[in-house]
Amino acid sequence: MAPNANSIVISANALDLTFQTADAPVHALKDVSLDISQGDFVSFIGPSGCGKTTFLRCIAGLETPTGGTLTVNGMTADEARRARAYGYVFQAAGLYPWRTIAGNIKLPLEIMGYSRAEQNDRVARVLDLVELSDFGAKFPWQLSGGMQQRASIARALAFDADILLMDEPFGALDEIVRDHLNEQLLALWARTNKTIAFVTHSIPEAVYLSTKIVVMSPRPGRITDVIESPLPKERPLDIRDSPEFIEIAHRVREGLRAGHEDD
Amino acid sequence: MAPNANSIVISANALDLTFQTADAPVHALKDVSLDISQGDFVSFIGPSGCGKTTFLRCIAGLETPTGGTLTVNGMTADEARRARAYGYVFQAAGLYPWRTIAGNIKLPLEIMGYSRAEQNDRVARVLDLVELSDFGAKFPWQLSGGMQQRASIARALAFDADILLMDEPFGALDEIVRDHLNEQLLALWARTNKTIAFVTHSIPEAVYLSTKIVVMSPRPGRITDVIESPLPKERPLDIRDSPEFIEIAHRVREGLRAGHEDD
Amino acid sequence: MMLVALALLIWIAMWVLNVRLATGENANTRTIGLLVPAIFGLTILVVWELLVRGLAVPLVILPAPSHVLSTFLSELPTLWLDLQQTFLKGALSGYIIGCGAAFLTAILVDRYDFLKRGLLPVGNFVAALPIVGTAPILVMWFGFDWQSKAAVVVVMVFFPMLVNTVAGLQETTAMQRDLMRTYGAGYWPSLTKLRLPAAMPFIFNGLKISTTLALIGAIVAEFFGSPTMGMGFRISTSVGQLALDMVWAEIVVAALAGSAFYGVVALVEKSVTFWHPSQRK
Amino acid sequence: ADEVKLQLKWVTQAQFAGYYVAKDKGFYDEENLDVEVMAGGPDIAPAQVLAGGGADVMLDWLPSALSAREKGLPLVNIAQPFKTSGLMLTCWKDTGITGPQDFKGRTIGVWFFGNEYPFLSWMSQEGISTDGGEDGVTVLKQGFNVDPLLQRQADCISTMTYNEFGQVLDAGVSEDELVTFKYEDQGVATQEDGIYVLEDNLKDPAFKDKMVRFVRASMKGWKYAEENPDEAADIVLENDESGAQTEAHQRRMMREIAKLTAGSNGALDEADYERTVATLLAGGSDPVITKTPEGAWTAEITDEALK
Amino acid sequence: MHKVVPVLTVVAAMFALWYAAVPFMNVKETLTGLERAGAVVTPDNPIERRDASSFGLVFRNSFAIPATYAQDRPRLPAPHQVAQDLWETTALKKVSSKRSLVYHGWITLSATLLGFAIGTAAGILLAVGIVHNRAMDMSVMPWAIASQTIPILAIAPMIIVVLNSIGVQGLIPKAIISAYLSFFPVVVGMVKGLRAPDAMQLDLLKTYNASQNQGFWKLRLPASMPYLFASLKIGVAAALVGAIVAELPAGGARGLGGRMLTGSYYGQMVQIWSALVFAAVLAAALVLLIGFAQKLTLKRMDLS
Ligand SMILES: Nc1ncnc2c1ncn2[C@@H]1O[C@H](COP(=O)(O)OP(=O)(O)OP(=O)(O)O)[C@@H](O)[C@H]1O
Ligand SMILES: Nc1ncnc2c1ncn2[C@@H]1O[C@H](COP(=O)(O)OP(=O)(O)OP(=O)(O)O)[C@@H](O)[C@H]1O
Ligand SMILES: Cc1ncc(C[n+]2csc(CCO)c2C)c(N)n1
Ligand SMILES: [Mg+2]
Ligand SMILES: [Mg+2]
Repeated sequence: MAPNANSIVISANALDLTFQTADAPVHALKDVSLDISQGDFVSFIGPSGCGKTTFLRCIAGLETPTGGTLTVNGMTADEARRARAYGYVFQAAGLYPWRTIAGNIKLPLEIMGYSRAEQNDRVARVLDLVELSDFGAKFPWQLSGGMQQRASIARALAFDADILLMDEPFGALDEIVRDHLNEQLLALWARTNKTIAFVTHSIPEAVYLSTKIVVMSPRPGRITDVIESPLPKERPLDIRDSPEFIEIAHRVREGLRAGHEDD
Repeated sequence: MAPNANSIVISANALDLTFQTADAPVHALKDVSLDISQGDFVSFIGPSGCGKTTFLRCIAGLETPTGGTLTVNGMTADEARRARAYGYVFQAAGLYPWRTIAGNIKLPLEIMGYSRAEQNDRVARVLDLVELSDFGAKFPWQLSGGMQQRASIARALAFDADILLMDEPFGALDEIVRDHLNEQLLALWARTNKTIAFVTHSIPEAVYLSTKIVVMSPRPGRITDVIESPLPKERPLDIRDSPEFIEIAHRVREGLRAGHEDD
Repeated sequence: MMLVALALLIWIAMWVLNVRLATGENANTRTIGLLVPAIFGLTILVVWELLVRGLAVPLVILPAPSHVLSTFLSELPTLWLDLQQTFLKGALSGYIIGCGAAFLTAILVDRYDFLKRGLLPVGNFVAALPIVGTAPILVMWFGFDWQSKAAVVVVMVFFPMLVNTVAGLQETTAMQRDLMRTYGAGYWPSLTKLRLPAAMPFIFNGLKISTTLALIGAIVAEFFGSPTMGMGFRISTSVGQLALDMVWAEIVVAALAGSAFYGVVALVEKSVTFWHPSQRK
Repeated sequence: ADEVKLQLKWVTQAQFAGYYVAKDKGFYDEENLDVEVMAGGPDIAPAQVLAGGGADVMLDWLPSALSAREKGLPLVNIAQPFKTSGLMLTCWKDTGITGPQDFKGRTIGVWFFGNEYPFLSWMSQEGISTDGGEDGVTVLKQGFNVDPLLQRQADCISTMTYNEFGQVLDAGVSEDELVTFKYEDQGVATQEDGIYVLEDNLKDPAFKDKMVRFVRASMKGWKYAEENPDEAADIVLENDESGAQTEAHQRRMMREIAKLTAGSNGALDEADYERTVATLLAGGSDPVITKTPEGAWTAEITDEALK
Repeated sequence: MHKVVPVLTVVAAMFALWYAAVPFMNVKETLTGLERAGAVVTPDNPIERRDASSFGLVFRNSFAIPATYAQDRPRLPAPHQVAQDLWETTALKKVSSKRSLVYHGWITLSATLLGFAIGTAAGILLAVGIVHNRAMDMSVMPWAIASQTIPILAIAPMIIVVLNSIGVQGLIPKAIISAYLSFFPVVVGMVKGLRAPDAMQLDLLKTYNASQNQGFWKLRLPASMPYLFASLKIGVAAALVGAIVAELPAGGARGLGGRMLTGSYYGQMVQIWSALVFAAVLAAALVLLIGFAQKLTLKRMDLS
């Protein structure tokens, strides 16, 4: 499956998801339609509880929609999951405490049957990428929250998946580290031409990173706006002071505010 | 102790704190000197692990400095704690799961021996303040993360302490809700003339809220910059687009970056 | 009466000393951690000795610790023989079989939800069968030698171990499991790489509980029939012979062996579950 | 009335009928005694209860009492209502055992808890080791019942004529399938179920007087029980708190017990006593007692009681 | 349904296994009995049969299978034999009769309840002491563990004798032994529970300058409730075992322990089994009851 530009990788059509709970059912996603092309960097933004995580989990085949259709790489989401089509970075680092950092990154490689040598190779490479080379032998609790989060990103990058699903990966980090990792992520994306779906609460982050910003709104969770970014692929940090940037950020903020008004 | 403007409420002088741990000791605070006056709104900002929480805990008398002097309301921090001089909002909501929201807010009032009627009165008032009036009878797990955080703020406001110590109270909230709570906090502060020490990771938040921004830097934790804000006390949300605001934010960012360079 | 008063005095003095040690500055060191319980134990022994002497308690009711000690030392070969019979043959083999079987069953039970919902309630019921009733039955089935003791131990440790292991295997968080699913990991990889490691603290909880159960079970089962050796045999016959010093010497052996067994398992636990917050400190 | 607490050696059964009858028939009342009969059990050592002050009088077998005396608990036999021993070994005939010489290499069930002394001294008399192996017997600590024999886990087990032997027969075994060795016949019988008190107490005339009345009334109870076995068994049944005893079993037990008490008026037969002491002393490498006991029995009480 | 079907299936499977095992367990005695009655069995020699495997015997003497289910002294009674005995000793006997299991169950239960109450109270007090006093924590805990390695059956008679000698008899000694077994799980659970509040919850109270008392009632105690109830469930089962153990030394005394003892004394296997089943039912009922109390308490606590 050679990635050719503009081929559609993820396609959601009138997706619906209702959680059955003890009391009232929760309508988490309603009529969500969205196409994501090869090489896209799509950010999802919206108030707490609007269904961002739920949508990402649907794509990952971790949640089964109750209506609509969803294809990933032309397969159902579940088939794509079994075909190991994506790497997933959770909202919290979720490292296994009984494994070292290197061991945690090795985990998917072991499961996917990489050779021992290849495993070590890749671990070294991604550790370097997230600047944790000195910490491979440490255990998760010996690292600060930010370092743990970086390790979990490394874990998702260690194997070759064309799709990267990231759920607020930088939520727990301070602004400087966050800026730094944003830059790194952009560089990686440019280099590998991966397709990235990225959930965030931060408007500047969404605008800075994405080719496409999806604004969502709760109760029931739905897409209220999809903003295509005119920003160039090459993005220095100070692009954030440019009028285009501020303009897009403004539009996102307005979209968000509209969603909040509903309450 | 009638609060008169500009009287110094919290005064730290060459504060030092070293944690003794199993392996190497951690030098969490080094030579920290800072005066906070009555009615100040002081923000602490700095990379993860630079000692913000530790400093706040020293003020609260929850941690004992290993060097230097610290007075709160003219007493030692511990005496101030016993005199119930402050309300403290922790980094996580930390509500007691076996108490309702109202019950949680009542907790300090019970301990401090307020009358039953007074308790109910105050609970109603602060619930209203954080817009949770309808949720008093609910249990913590029935509320979203943001609502829980507001409840914990209400708990700290329920009794009359002149000082409010807040450790990243809005960390888990999305931007819109956060903006809203920022406005509310400012209004409360203006109305009550409390002294507030506030930890945050967000530069705009720090600039928007504070009369004084303290930039810290790690290993060992120390103050690298103290920025007095020239912004007026009255602050609409769009003050954030003003040049003064952007100027201060820039200075804070530079200070932060300098701290990071050390690593 | 003098001795009784002295006992009281020593009790108070030792307690004050312990409070000093426990709240003093070196309270967290290993030495103090061992010293304090040791002093406490020693105090109990001294007070016991003084009370027995002071109140002239008949030997056949309660022997003095010094008396027990001298019997302990002079009867070491017998005690060692009994320990081998009861602990090494009966308790240990039953412990290994019982915990092993429970572990394997737990993995089955964990795999098939139907079994879990069916077996656990029934298991709880069976676990409530008092040993006093099961021991005579098992002695009848498995004979007088250590095999029946091992059987009693198996029955005693099986369900605590099963329940703990099953609980442990479910201890993973939703996110940890989801991570495995994102890798398309099948049953075995997620068992060996996620659920078993995560279950270890619980498994060791079961193993620790089972240590004391195993020893008690083996000893008690000997009351219901045994060859002419074993700790339970010695205890019950010595009571009949009014050799209370021997009874207490065996009890000391039981307490030592039981605590050592517990301690060894706790040590292994420490090295296996070093990552768990309760072990980190 | 004067209080007397009697500690039995075993659970309530016709083995102790005399005491229950004496209480039920008012013989103790007649002597102005208020007797509490306390049932025993597998792990209660009556001597311990006595030493602890929980009882005034107890029942025991002579070897066990002598051994306790040597351990420093001065027990004194004041009466011996059982003349004959009811202890025996019961073996399967088809094992080929015909006499003690065939015990070598066999597995034999023995009661411990103070009941093992007669067996041990018998074996040492026969020169048979009790540590197992080819030339010795393998001893099992026999539990509570006769199953080890029925299920052939043992070739022989200990039985009492009045109880376990009956249970073996009840299980459908006929007497000609069995070989039995009564200790009485083997010349190693010991005095069972004697009445014992603490030596110190006997120095108190009031206590002595109480004991005289107790023994007198108890013997009256025994003789009544011998003559009215069925009534005695029913009285025992009424006193059984476990509700596990059956009428048939207790009536048969009472008849067998009557044979053992028959020869006794309550006084200890000195010759019997000396013979027992001799066997116990001759216990080979591991004698039950090491020196001839002094003052382990007294005739004072029975002399007075039987006047 | 969701819950009942699997349980019933497992129970059914257990009974099937049980029934299937009966012939093998009982075949030897059954054959001996039949031989005495004149039947021809192979092999015809009890000693050979002793050394033969049960499987072979059952297959070679299949005619004897029905008889294995109707033994008077079975090695393994058939379920219906136990059920019948249970029925006779519960439903068909007056509850005040000494032959009624309900009567004996009540005797044991009363000691259990008293012992459980004592054990729980002692356990909670000890736990409170351990949590609030470092010296107690360090001194007592290792010995509490060691105390549980002492075989209770060995010291039960001594406790009874010692208490007897100071004039305490009847319910109390049993209750004390029962308490000895039940206090340990309560201590362990309660210490864990009272320490469950995390540093932040404790710090919160510190910021209010709450007293130790307030900290106990408003934080530690409520936080410990789930732990307490979990260990109460273990403790009550242990208390029942303790009460039964305590009935043994007293011999053929009343109570379920007495039933089991006299049952084995007279080879009445069926009687042991029905007492066992009755005890397990009692334990299950007690655990259920505590679960019920737990629900109530947690509900009540919510209203605080
Ligand atoms: N397993 C579940 N069962 C029931 N309701 C659920 C479940 N998971 C999510 N929900 C509900 O679905 C809605 C969407 O949740 P989701 O986690 O997707 O929100 P989100 O946009 O990721 O929010 P946040 O920004 O807080 O992470 C919420 O109302 C949530 O309460
Ligand atoms: N109890 C403790 N024992 C040992 N070290 C500690 C302890 N508490 C904090 N530290 C260390 O002290 C330093 C300062 O920690 P502190 O929690 O004050 O950081 P912070 O600025 O609040 O960070 P964050 O933004 O992540 O909350 C860190 O290096 C931390 O590891
Ligand atoms: C452990 C144990 N000890 C003794 C007996 C047998 N027994 C019952 S009564 C009695 C005579 C005592 O006066 C004897 C020896 C037993 N069945 N179990
Ligand atoms: Mg989410
Ligand atoms: Mg902090």
